[in-house]
Amino acid sequence: MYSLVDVHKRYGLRTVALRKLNLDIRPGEFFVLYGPAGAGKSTILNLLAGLTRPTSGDVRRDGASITHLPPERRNAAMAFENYALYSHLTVAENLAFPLRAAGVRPAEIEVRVKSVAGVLGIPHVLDRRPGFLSGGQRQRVALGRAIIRPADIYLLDEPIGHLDAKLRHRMRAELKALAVDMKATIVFTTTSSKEALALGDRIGILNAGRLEQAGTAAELYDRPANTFVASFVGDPPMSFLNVSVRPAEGGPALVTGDGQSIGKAPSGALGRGGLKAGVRSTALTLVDPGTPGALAGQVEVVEHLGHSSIAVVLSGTDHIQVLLPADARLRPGERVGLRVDPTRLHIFADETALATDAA
Amino acid sequence: MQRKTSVVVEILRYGAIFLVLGFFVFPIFWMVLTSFKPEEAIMVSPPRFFFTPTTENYVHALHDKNFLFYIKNTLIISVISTAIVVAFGSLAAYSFARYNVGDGHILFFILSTKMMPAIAVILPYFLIFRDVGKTAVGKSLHLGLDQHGALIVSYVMFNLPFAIWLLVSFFQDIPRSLEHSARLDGLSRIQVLRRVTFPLAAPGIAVTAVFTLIFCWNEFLFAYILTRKAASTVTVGVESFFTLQGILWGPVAAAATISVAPMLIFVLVMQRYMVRGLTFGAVRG
Amino acid sequence: MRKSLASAGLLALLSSGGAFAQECTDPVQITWSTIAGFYTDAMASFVKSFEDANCAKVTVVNIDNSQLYNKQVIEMVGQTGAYDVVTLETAEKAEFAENGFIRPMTAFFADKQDLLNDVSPTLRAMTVEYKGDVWGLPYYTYSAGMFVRQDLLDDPTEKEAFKAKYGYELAAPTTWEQHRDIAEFFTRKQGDMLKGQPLDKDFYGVGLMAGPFPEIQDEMSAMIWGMGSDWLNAEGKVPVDDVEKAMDMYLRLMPFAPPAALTVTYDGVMNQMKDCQIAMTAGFFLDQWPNAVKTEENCPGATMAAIEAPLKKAYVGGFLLAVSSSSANPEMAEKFVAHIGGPEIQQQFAEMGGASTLTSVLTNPMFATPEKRATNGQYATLNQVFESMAGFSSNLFKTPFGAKIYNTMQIPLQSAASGQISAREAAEQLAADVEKICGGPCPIAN
Amino acid sequence: MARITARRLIKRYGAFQAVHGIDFDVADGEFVAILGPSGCGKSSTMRMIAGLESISDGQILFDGIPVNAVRARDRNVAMSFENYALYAPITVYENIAFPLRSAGKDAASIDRAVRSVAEKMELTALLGLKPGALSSGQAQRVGLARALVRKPAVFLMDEPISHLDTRQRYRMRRFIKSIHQEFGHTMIYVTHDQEEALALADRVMVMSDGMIQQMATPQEVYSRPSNAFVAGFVGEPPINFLDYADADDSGLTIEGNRVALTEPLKARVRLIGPRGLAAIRPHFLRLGAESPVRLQGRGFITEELQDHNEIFVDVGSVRVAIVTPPGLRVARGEAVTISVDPEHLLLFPADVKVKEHADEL
Amino acid sequence: MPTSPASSGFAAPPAAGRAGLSDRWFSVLLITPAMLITLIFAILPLVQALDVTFRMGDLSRGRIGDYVGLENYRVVFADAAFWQAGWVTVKFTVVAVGLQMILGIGIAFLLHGATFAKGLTRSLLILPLATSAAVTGLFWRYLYDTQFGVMNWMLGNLGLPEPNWLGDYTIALWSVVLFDIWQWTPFVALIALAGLQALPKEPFEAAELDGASRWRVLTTLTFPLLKPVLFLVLVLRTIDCVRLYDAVAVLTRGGPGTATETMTFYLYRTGLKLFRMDYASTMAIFFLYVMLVAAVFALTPLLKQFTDRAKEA
Repeated sequence: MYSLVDVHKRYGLRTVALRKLNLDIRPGEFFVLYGPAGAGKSTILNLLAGLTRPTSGDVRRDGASITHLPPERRNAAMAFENYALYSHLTVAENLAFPLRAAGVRPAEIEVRVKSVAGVLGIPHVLDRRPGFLSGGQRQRVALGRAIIRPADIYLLDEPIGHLDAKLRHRMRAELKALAVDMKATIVFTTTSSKEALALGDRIGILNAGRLEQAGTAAELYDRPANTFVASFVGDPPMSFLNVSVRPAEGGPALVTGDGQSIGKAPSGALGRGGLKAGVRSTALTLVDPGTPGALAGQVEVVEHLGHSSIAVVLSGTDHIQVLLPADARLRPGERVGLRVDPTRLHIFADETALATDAA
Repeated sequence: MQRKTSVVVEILRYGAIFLVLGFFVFPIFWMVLTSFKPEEAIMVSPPRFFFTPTTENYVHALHDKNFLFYIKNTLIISVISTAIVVAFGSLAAYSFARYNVGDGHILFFILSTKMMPAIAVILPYFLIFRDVGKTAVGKSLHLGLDQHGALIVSYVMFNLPFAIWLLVSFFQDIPRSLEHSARLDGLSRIQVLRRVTFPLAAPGIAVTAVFTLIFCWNEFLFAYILTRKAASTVTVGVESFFTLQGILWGPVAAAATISVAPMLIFVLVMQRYMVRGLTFGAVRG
Repeated sequence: MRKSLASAGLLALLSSGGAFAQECTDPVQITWSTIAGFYTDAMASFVKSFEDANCAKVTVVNIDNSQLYNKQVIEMVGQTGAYDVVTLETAEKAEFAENGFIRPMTAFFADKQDLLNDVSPTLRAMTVEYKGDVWGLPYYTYSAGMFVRQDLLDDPTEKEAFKAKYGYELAAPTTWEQHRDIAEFFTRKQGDMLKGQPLDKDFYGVGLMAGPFPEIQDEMSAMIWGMGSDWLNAEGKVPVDDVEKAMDMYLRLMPFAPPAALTVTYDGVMNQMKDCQIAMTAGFFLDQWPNAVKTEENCPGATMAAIEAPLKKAYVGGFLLAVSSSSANPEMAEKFVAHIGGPEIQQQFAEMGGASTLTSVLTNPMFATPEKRATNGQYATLNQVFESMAGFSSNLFKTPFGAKIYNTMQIPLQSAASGQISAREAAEQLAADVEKICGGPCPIAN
Repeated sequence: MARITARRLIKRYGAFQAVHGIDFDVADGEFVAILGPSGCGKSSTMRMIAGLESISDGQILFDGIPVNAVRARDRNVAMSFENYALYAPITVYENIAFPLRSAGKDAASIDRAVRSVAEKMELTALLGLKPGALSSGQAQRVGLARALVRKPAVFLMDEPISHLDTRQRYRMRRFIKSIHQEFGHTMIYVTHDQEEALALADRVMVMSDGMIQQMATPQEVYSRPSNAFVAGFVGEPPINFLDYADADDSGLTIEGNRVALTEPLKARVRLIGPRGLAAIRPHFLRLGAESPVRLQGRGFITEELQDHNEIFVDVGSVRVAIVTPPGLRVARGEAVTISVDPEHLLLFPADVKVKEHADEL
Repeated sequence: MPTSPASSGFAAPPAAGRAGLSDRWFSVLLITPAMLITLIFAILPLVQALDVTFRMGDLSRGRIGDYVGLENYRVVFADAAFWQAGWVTVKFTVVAVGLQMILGIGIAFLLHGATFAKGLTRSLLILPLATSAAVTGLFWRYLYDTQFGVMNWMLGNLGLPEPNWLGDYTIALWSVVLFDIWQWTPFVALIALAGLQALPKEPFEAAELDGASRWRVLTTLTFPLLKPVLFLVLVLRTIDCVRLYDAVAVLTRGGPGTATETMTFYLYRTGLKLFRMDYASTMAIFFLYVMLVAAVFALTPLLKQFTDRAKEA
């Protein structure tokens, strides 16, 4: 078990990379760090690897501090986002580097390099130098170099982010299977919601050096702690309606800016204004305009995504994204009605989630 | 970019390049030409372009003046100085580049020694080496006057700032993640330096070596003050061609050609590195 | 020329080296710092014979003439003992003696008066003696006379034209005024006639050493001494008016010298001579004769002559061999001085074309033969110079600041020569500079 | 605004031919996305339209007038670049004002134009900054603002949002779409991301190896791909390819499973021959044997993406992806049957290059 | 089915042990050799030189004498030749560096646009850099010779005036400048060329599409983007020019008169000809002081570049 305890990390005088961060990574789990660029994901990997030290706070392993343990003694393997390939060595030599450093026998090195190259689909480039590889190939070499030796923890910094869609999709599955087989502890960073949800046993959502929420995919998806998490998990992202709580028949109701009611308000929220109601595109159904109980709006943009479409509907002053079947024939400017699944509403005050009765 | 450059512009461009090259190459061409001129074809007006070439100047320089002796000294001193400069400079530059040791202040101090006029310290140097040369350490390291060690130390001192200056940029151009990766693979900092960083910085180190070698090879003042004969270098050796009969232009040209030739060949071989190195990593897109 | 000398050296080496070879397992090491160049190369064989005869090992360090002084001073001040035998210009002797850089050799020469007396007395007074002591032996003299193209002075057409213009006969100049007239007379443009032939390039009346080198003051010494004055008067001050006058005289020559005059020293003037560009020199080092005489090969019809400078005054001096105070082997060094400066070696040296310092050598009839004209043709003139200047001495050689003054003088003089400042300003600046160097009036030894 | 036509357009770099004589038309005000993997010739094509690259052969016409000889600056083309191509030494304000200053507009009208476009692109607060201080999303907006401010006849975009994260991409996509809806520029948008192309464009031009593979509306490209390359490149998750053999009117064999064919597929089989590629979109595959075309396989991995699951099943040597509703899982190595309606089978001639492409990128 | 690559049969990783050398000590260790050399051989002589500035120091009289307070400073500051040498140095530096920058940048642009024989041209341009001023400077003296020099021969053939390059006091300094230009313009040109080639292409394409004039592109893009590298060259060249010695020593020896006597040459003359180490040291210390003050301004931006990059995590 690796832990970051009250870790604060500053670069120079002003740049704060991590703020009082606490995080546990459990043995054998596939932990995904997910957040926008600059959120502090790579800093966490560097701290775990020992490549940088916290400004304050502690890095621990099984309870013992390893803050000052140099990287070469941590038995951590890492794949770097910018590949970090040795341009003066061939692919085979790059892959062999960690094994040579550990003094593995040449015969075994050869076997291992071939095996890893096979898994990653790069056996035909083993003799080339990194300068002659495509971006995708380099990334696979970088990944290969990280997984070629047994390590206590694997730190993978956006290891498949530069692959093309088809390969990324395939590698995602391979990686997951590999992780299951190896029972290895893996920390993986990404900026893609799909990757995070698909891969993570648990996911930590980072924003501006803070851990916004950590939990399983389902926890994050169904019970986002705040609007940041809500908007960041799920593809397409959640839409938000500005709502307030008004008294109505059968209890307080959530009412949008232009007076449309969208459902029951959570208890304890009575009288509060300035709330946000988050709704996923899959929780909305398109109905005829004027259907009672449905939000009225006007289609702004329709995007065709092949199997489905996304329509952006303007209701009052709120933009709402609706996932539609591919054959839905909507045009910009068309008036529509939206029925909201009240059980899948997320209510937030001051950016933080409120417990909803419905949920 | 689509630029329909007219033929006229291209002709003008190459005309200009030709003129530029003429200006920069001609003096060296003239020097080489002079080295093959018989004595009676040198100090004549108007200058002679056509003459029966002779090797007598080379014979004079190499045989009579034993110029190879100076070349040998210069080679020993320059190569060792360069090796030390590159070694010390790389270590220090790496420290500045990666650890920002001294937060710029130590770097400033080292760079500022480049401002020092050599003349100001040449006599103190003379006295230091006179005394050091008498000590046991000085004797074993040949640090005395008219010994190779004294010049080597001086050249190391005077070339370190520039070398560090160059190298810092080179090291900064190497992504940290490469070193990080190697350290995670179990290499210590020193092993990382040896097996990853220095090989990757090879072009930069090569450029630094080229410049240092050129500067050492061409240095005059220290060589002149700190040596007498045994450790004299080519720039001092050329002085033995200034005689009571005047400057022996032909042999001087031959000696100069001989002494410049290794540098020219070296520089031409390294020129691709040099151009890459000359950007100092200071231009960033 | 050079080849013949080299082979002559080789011969000397074989004969003398063979004769004196004896058992010598632990030779005494001495080092001689001297001027780089031709004659020191010729000295190699004499060094060898010395080594064999005395069980010594002599290292010769050749230093460019312009750097010799400071290089030697550094080693003397550092008391490194690196140089056992040093080579000094006339102006430097007083400084080295006064500061204890060199050892007096009075005692050494006590029983070798013959050798001392053989040194031309004029030279001896200026270069060897200081404050009653003997400081070494000169081994080479650069005492000055003048080179002229005798063929031009003798050409009837030119003689006629000259007389028509100046009202007196064209002949070797005996005053600086005449010198100026002749210089003016022979300054011609390309295409003009000289000796009835059209010139294929510009021709100049005189070659001057007005470049950034100390030799400009050697030329001017001839003028200022010719006036009966000196660079320093008895009070140790620069006689500003006299310097101005000499400078003026020099400036009046400048228009008749090639433009290169402002960049050259003696070798440049010799090159001009050999390239058939100039008719004569001003006060000029007679040791350059073997060089000057090559003009006769290069310029059809040319005949060279070495004569005394106008007013029979010109720079006199020689390179003094002296023994460093910090020498570890002073006895061997003294022997070496006596060896190189002695009659045997001087004779051999002269045979190779060196300008010897010994009267016995200079007056040796074997050098007056036509065969020896190319190498020793100036000896007669050199003797005349010594005779004419007998009893002369300059305060410049009697002050311990002589070397520094010598190394500074060129700057105001050359400034004036190049037209940057006037003759008066140059003289005044020189006076100020000298006063600064000496920290007041310069001490003059008697 | 302009209509753009390309006639037998060829681009050569030395001996290498990057674009092989393509023809296309972009209508006035149309939004066309050029989609393809890197090295397919899409950027060369766009740069020839811009005038940044010389045309080796063929013609480009704006409104019917050849522009081959017209300099880039005179084509009234605006472009936004993948790496933004902002002018680093000058402020955001000056960046946006740059084209107007170049055109010699007066200061007052420049100021008006810059402020209005900055307002629209939500850049007003950033006008005083230098490009180095901007985030990637901001920098891209500045690039767009600079292009927009000059009211160009043609608006070109080279991978403008490829460096942004999921949320920002959605936002910028809306932005670009709304710009097009508002101003109606003729827009050409180069991307390797099929989702962007489909979401934004009126028509998508799929390129590969310097040739146009298909140029059609997004729906058309998705549901009726003209060849295996297009089928493989368009769609998320990517389409599944399976080799089939022994095809005749009675059916065909996929990884040992004999499958009966519908009438339209029979026609296709007759055209292609006994061997070929069968392509099935993951969305159409189902776990279980409900549909007529059935395949036997073993589970590999299940990815739970919350709003749906993606299940990978190994069918013979081929790993097949299936999109299922949330909650369905298959264990590793579990034997499963998957099925699909024959109408969702796409048949193509076996095209080896299709697979290679995916590997090399 | 791929098997897990990281399976059995692997050498055990090093056990977690002592913490090892800290970054701080490691970084200090790395600079130690360079620092030792610099401290000993820069500081020691400088301290000696500084000491001499307060003493009477006529070396040819064989001694460094008594302390005289600030007397040497008084003498040096009252010395017209010192200020004259300073003025010559300033003139030389401003003109030489200025022209080298202009010509070098010009040549860089010339070559940048060239498509043919670029490598060869670049190689040839390096030649002057690889030669020493002490040797090639001598040859320039030969080239400059009014009689035997090839320069005036060519000018004469072209019917142009034939200057007395090194003999005319109004020209001599510019002749030295010309030599320095010959030797060092290629340095500027090569760096500027490398800088040009390293510039990103896209902003220039964008400017082309935006219809910017060449001049606007130069002033708003090219030069501002090249500024850091040009500034670096400027600093390097300025340092070298201010310390110019070899070229002067070989070509003119400060002459005619003092027309080309630069600060360092005057230092040389005072220190190694007159052996007034007191005056020479005083001048040198003053010179160094001025240089350091200038360096604070000149080097700070460059250093900031270094340290900023060093701080990037």
